Amino acid sequence: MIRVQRGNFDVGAEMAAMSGRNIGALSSFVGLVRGEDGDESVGAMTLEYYPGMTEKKLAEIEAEAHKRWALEDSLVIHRYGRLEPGEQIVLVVTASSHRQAAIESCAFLIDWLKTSAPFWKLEERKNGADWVKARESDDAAAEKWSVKK
Amino acid sequence: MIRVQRGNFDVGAEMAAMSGRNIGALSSFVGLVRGEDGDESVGAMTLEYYPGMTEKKLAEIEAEAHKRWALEDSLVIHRYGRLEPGEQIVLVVTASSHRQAAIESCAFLIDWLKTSAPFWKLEERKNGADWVKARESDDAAAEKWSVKK
Amino acid sequence: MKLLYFAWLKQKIGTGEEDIPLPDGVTNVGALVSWLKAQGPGYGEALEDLSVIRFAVNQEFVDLDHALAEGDEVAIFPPVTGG
Amino acid sequence: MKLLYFAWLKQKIGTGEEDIPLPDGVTNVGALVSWLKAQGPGYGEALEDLSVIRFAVNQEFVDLDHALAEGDEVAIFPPVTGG
Repeated sequence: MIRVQRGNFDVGAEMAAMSGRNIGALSSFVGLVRGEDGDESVGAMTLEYYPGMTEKKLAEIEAEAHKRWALEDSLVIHRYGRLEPGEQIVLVVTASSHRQAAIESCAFLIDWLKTSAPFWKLEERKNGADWVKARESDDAAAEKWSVKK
Repeated sequence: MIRVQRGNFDVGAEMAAMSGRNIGALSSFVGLVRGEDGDESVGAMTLEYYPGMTEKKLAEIEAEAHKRWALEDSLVIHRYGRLEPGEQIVLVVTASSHRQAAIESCAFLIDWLKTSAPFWKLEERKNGADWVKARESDDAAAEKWSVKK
Repeated sequence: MKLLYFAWLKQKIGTGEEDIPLPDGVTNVGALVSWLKAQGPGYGEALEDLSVIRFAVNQEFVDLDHALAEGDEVAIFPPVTGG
Repeated sequence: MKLLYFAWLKQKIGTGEEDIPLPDGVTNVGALVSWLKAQGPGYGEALEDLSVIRFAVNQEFVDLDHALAEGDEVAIFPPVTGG
């Protein structure tokens, strides 16, 4: 399931709601707004998205994960809008009978989300707000899975 | 932190309790008792452990994870005793500034726990209860991290 | 057609969304960009460096030579940065 | 010394823990196993196939040639299966 939402999410409740006939392994990843980047302190960030296309692309990558791994269930929640340091941004949960499928598909989804999901980030720093540029190290993480961006 | 306990755990509460100066990534893994193994239905399992040595070995592998990755915090909870299908067995949570460290250390810890932690499993099946034998595919998963068993 | 702008493109152009008829002679995304650049200084500035701009038509990533039709939803944005 | 048995070894031997003085002439784990096998049919059956048995002394994995001393905690168990 895919959700793009303004509000926060409850990780424990979402993991408990995963359903499947024979779940032996649940992997999750939560991304949070950091308060520091290297030595520099950073403030809130604002996430902009493309309503319609963002959900569509998220659903496509979730379907791809189900094609690659034997998953019982999966969930992606991504927030948008202004988020303060410490706030939750994104949640991925994958459920499978076996741990490798759960672990690998969770890593696959979060690598894609962190690099290729249609979001744009405005970071507030000491000298003002700046739109974050796409990073090459993140591209490399996505390429490891051979996913078309 | 390491806990070997009889009772259940609350994944959401444990993840929320992770503390760190600059957590940007939280990875978790929950292992549950499966109700089926291939085509065969399985019943409860009983986990036996070695009080003292089990905690010591878990603490050693947690320390090894902190040596290999820049982690802000980590948690391993492992239950013992008789557990029914659907019940939670084990929880790993890792917290880091960056997602690769959180994801990789979580996979490292769970691969080790599932193969090399001092636990013994008694599985209840149709024809009685049997002690589970160590599996070679699990050994391969641990070897990938080059950890001495 | 519907035009959508995101992130700093939206800020420079001054709007996130506009509806226009498909301009005469505009047959693909590249031609639309050339046409837009002449619509005002904000457009010119926003669309100056195409190496940092990506396009989607009807919610699929496309290149500059992608053909356009009346009724298309065209989105113009920086490379996505993920969440 | 304290002896601990786990899993099916505990079931076959019939106890999970016993305290015994270090037997005369027993200087290492292998010698202890030979001595234990003579203590009754449960021990003999449990310790028959050493390829499926592991040892820990004072909570560290050891081999059969590991030296023993009075006061050691010796644990005998099947290969661990993890959680």
